[in-house]
Amino acid sequence: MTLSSAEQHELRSTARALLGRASTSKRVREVVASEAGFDADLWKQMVELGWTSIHVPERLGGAGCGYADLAVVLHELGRAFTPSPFLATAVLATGALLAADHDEVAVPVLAELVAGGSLGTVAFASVGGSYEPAQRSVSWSPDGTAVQLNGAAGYVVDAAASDVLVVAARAVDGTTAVMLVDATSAGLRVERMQTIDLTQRLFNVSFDGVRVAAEQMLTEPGPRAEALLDRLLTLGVVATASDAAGIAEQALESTAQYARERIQFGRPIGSFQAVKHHCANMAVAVEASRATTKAAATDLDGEPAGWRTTAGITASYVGPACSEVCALAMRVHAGIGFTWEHDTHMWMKRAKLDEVLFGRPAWHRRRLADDMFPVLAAK
Amino acid sequence: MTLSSAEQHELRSTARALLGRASTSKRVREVVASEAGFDADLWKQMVELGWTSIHVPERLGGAGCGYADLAVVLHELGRAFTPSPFLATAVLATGALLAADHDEVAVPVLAELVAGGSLGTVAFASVGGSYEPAQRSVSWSPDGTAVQLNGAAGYVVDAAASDVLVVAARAVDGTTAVMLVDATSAGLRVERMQTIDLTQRLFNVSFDGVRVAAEQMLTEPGPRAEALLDRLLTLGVVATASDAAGIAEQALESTAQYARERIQFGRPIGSFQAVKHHCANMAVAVEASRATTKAAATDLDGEPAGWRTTAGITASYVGPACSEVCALAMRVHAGIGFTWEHDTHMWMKRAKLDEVLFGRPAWHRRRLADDMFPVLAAK
Amino acid sequence: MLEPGGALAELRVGVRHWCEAHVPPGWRHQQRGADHAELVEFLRWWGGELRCSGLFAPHWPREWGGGFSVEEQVVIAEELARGDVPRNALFHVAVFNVAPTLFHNATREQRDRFLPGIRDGEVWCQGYSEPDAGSDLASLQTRAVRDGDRYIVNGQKVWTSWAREADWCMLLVRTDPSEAKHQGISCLVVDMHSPGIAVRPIQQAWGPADFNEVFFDNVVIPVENRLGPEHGGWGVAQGTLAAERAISILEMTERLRHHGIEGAIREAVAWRLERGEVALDDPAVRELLAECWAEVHVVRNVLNQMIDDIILGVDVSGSSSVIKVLYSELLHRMMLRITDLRGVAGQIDAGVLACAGWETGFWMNDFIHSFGWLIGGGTNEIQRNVIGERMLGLPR
Amino acid sequence: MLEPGGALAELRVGVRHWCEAHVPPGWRHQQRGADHAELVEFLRWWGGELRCSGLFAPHWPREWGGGFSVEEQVVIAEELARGDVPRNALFHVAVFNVAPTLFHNATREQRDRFLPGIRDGEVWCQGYSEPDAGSDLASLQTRAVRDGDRYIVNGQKVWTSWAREADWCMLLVRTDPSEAKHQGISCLVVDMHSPGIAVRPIQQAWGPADFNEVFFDNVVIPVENRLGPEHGGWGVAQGTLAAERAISILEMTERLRHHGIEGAIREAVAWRLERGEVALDDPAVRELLAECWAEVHVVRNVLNQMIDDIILGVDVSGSSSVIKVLYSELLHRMMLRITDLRGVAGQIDAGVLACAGWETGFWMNDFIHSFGWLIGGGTNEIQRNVIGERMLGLPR
Repeated sequence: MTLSSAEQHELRSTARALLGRASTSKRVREVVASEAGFDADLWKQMVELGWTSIHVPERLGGAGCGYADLAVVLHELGRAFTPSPFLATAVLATGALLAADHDEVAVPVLAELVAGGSLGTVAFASVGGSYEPAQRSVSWSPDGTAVQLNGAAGYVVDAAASDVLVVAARAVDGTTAVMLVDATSAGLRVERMQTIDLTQRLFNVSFDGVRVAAEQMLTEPGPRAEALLDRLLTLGVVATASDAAGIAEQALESTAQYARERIQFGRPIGSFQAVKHHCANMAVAVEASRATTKAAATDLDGEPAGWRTTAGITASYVGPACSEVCALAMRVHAGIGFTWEHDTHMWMKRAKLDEVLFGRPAWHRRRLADDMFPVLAAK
Repeated sequence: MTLSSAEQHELRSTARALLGRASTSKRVREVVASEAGFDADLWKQMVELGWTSIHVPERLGGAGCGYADLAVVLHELGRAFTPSPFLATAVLATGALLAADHDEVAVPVLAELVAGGSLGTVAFASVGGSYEPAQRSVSWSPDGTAVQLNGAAGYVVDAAASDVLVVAARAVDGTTAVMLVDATSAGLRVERMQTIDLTQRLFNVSFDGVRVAAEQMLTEPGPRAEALLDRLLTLGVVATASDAAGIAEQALESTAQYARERIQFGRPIGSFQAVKHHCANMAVAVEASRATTKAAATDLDGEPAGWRTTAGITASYVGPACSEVCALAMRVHAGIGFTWEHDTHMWMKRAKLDEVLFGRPAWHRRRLADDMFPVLAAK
Repeated sequence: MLEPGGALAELRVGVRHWCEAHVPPGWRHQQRGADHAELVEFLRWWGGELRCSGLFAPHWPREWGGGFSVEEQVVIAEELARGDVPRNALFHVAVFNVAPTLFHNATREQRDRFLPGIRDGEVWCQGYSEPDAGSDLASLQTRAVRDGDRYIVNGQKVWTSWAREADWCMLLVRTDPSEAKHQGISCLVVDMHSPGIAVRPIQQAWGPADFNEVFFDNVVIPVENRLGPEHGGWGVAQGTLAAERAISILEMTERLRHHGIEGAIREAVAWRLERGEVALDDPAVRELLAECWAEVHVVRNVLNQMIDDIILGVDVSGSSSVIKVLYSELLHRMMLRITDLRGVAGQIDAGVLACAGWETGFWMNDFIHSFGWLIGGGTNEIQRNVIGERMLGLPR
Repeated sequence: MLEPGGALAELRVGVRHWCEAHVPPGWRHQQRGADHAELVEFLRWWGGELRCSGLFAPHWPREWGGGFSVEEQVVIAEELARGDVPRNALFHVAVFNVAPTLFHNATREQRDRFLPGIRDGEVWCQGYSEPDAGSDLASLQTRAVRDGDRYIVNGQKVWTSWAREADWCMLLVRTDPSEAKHQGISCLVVDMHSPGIAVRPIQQAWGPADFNEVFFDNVVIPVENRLGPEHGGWGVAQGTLAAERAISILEMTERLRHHGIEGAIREAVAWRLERGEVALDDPAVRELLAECWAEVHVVRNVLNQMIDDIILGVDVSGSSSVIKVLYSELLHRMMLRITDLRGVAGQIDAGVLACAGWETGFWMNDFIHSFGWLIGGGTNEIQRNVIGERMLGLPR
């Protein structure tokens, strides 16, 4: 049961109030300079508020709501550009375990993640950042009753903080497997990839003969594993889009406020049509991004058949639109927005990472074309 | 010897004055509805003023100036959106004959064209509008001492009015030939392709066993013929770009004037920043288009080595930029610009045809990439 | 005759079957290049077909033959677009602009007088813009002088669609020139057959001549033809409601999807690029078309949001400007990009098709036509002012 | 030491050889990630190299060690860009902004006092913008009160490049608050070592901290340090001339060509798209990069036109805003598009390289840096006003 719109409204208000206190610009700047890279106290509160289990079925200890509700939280985290393990743990790792066929491996770990006892992430991009199956750069091969992992995955969100990793790997014959790997496994190494965006941390995770018990597989290797990864990619796209829409909404509000207050030539700059139209263009993009991420998150609670299309539409539009909102914010803020002290660049950098973390918009458009054109051309 | 800038200025003034009288909006609308599609009296005056021979060497009866000077005329013809055989006869056909290796065929015809005794054109696009050698859709084959032409060429400018056609054809083995063909030849048929732009006429020219004497070849078949066609394509690109720059310049001036005079909300609309910035963006595009077409026309008077690059740079930028100028003119003129009576749509339609007549900007970019990237990547 | 109140899925099937049975196959082909008289005849016939179906004015109240809920209207709009119906262009003003004004601002007598005619196929036009009152509509100068129980009207209107065919005109006039400009305006219903009215067609940049100038020379209008209070016409004229506007744009967006971008994708199998490549196989073309296809869905998402809000009773008037800018700029950009993709082949005159939307497959013409949407109904520049001032609270 | 007046071709070869001999190989690599102190040290050293070459200030008059014609300056700019020299950033204000002002608006004594220092490596900064006077520069409030043969200055400046390193500051102050805002301004030269000056660095969005706030607390400036007439500083501040600005943008445009777009083309041989394709082999990527490459030539064509006009003595002041908008928007769009092409790999921090231009190959950072050009030197919005009003005669 997804939340009613009144309940969603309450969730949003709670989140905005908490993050308004605990994720101020000053605090974010402190946190990103810390070793952990996120605020453990805030994370604890998020867990206690039940944010990590919104979309987890009641039988598994969750609230039994949907991704449409989870997206409310993601949107608010974007607004406050909060550094947190939410994307890696609550969306990706939890999403992988929820989609797993093998409950015996998934459920205990899920319980830990939901309860805040451990953190997780998913390693499914190639070292070059591609999500195409053929590019996967972690290999798996049988090793007695276990499997062995070799190679590396790139751009893994919050890998250093994670206790468990869901890893996608490819056999010599091309068969894909998805398995749960303990972060402390021998041969597993995690290396920071320093991003321009300071609020999200990415890592290269390498596997040097890492042994994983065969029962750690989340599903049968092959098409079901690929389907699971496809689902995860869509989750990643929709989550980063929600985050970006939150950033853009906040950028719009701050920019409109600045335009109402900043005086030049004896008038508020927002009375100049050039500035007014920049703000109006931001508002159009924000409305469209909000509506699209909401629709996408709602799709995630529906039939899986349309998920790839959902990912394609969302990724094609939302990322570029929200980045453009941030660019207009920068233009309107002019000098002050070009300083490190102001948050404009923080918005911009996070929005740009959101835009490409789960694949370039251009690539998603090509995927969309591959999926849809044969169908549409035949109509 | 190209003209001095004072001489160019005089040529420009003369042209603007003549076309200001003889190529008014009203007159253009009459002429395009006539059977001929151009104003024979005006054409006669253009010939008498020597415009058709500006770039023809003195030994061939011309003024011995350059394409940089010819471009001044093309720019003015664009400003006045004059329907005239200038592009087909003075640029394309004359350009082909000037580039011919075989003077004995070229010179007498050239004299006729320059003197206004006959009109000419070049048929070198495929029926689909491609200028790629492999797509050429006119074939030639030996037929005794003559050659025989079969197939068709598309998008031939002013073919119906032309007395002679320069035709590009491809042999079975791929060898290209370029030859002069009499428009009255048996088996040659000319069919109008109605364009949206009313001021320029295009035709499909088909060849059904048309016999052409072997000495009508303008150059040896093969690489020299291809080089000649490459040159013609560049001529076409630069000529249409000059025309478009003229249209855009005129659109800018008319739009700025309208913005100064049209009152809404008690003020000239040009005082509103949205309109002012539309006009400023037009001005930037016009300056850049003017500078680029001038540079391109000057290149045509220099070494042939750089012509393909000149075509690529010019086609990539000028057409889209000038079309965008016309689109902004339409926005600023709003309602009145959306009527058939106003000239805005005439500018727009001619600029759009200019943009693609000698190849899409996107195709020129690909050619540019093919030519330049191997060189640049190796630097 | 389709009726409201059943299951949505049945309504969908019903509309789909109706379209299959009634949309003349090949109408796009037949109407291409039609002249004005042929166009009008076709649209009159098509309006009649719609009137017999219950789909002519689904958003009207039940008592007037409508009564379809917003959800049902969405289904109808989707299926009409999918079924490739001709646009109900000749009656659009009457059904979507005049009738809502009558429902909200007319007396019971006025409704009883005018609505049956609309239902029976009378054509209406709208006399709003003037040569010197375009973006600044409130500065209109057409004058109505009160003379007992009648007004005497003098002045000129412009961009009046279908004025030559119209039986009636909903006219904005200045009744009190001494008042501030929004205050002295009244809204009158004019019998277009009255003496003193002259109509001159204006041909549009993209071809058709359904626009007109309308001249009023001492035209007499009875006072009972005034909608709303005297000098209170400005509020009356804002009559078209957000719901009708949203459904209207929704139908256009669905048309853009089925016959615009998906049409392009179908056609691009046959388009060749310069090197002989099939256009639809080219990576750059694929990116472009997929992006356009995605963006149509984005517009649709915004519409869905608006419709959800309408159903919940949330005020969506702010979103009207947003959707207008979003839809029109997408339409425009899409038409431009596909025109450009077609190269010189796209510059050949394929014959104007005036009774479709902006998805005639004659991209260059659709591109020029699309300026109408950037400009009409308040230029996008004005819409951006509205968004800045009303939604974002920026100072004037 | 390169000298003016010879054959252009020889000058070209001379500059080329000089670059080959003096540009430290690998400087881009070594300076990447350098801190502020390292950056300043490197720029001081590099300025010294340029000073020994005759290429430090080629546009100055012959008597001051310049004397290169405009044509020669073009050749020098082209070859410096081609030779991949570090930007002479630390001395740019002194050489390109202050010195021209001194040549045109200073007395002989002032020139003799200040120019030798510039020639010998003194650093200057420019105190123009204030927190409340950005786009509206003429509303500046920093106050200078005349006290006999000195001014007492109080106020605050912002966005002052290199203020911490500067020996001198060319400062705009308000000397007559009763006058209309453009009228009461004077231009003073301030010794940055004077008591009462405090400097606080501002870190820029893209990393470096060469901007500063400068606070003036009863700073004493002798009247002889005033450039131009009292209250006549507004005209003095417009000192940078079209020719210097054109040459300056020309050098940046050539850098953008050699190291920006052509750098991208060289690198794209090694970039892979998601499916493993070599980026440079992909049609969509090829179109994009070729378009950017063509547009750099377009900017260069406009510059050539400006330079031809300058040589002919035509007034090109109108073109300054055009070239600023054209260059900055192209730069910005190019950086954005190549950043986007790089995908998530482009989001990895490659280390700021502050002594190059906008062509460091760290596209995301160059993209953020490029906003500086959209905003600085008069935002593009202000430039568009200037174009509209001064070139096109549109009303204010």
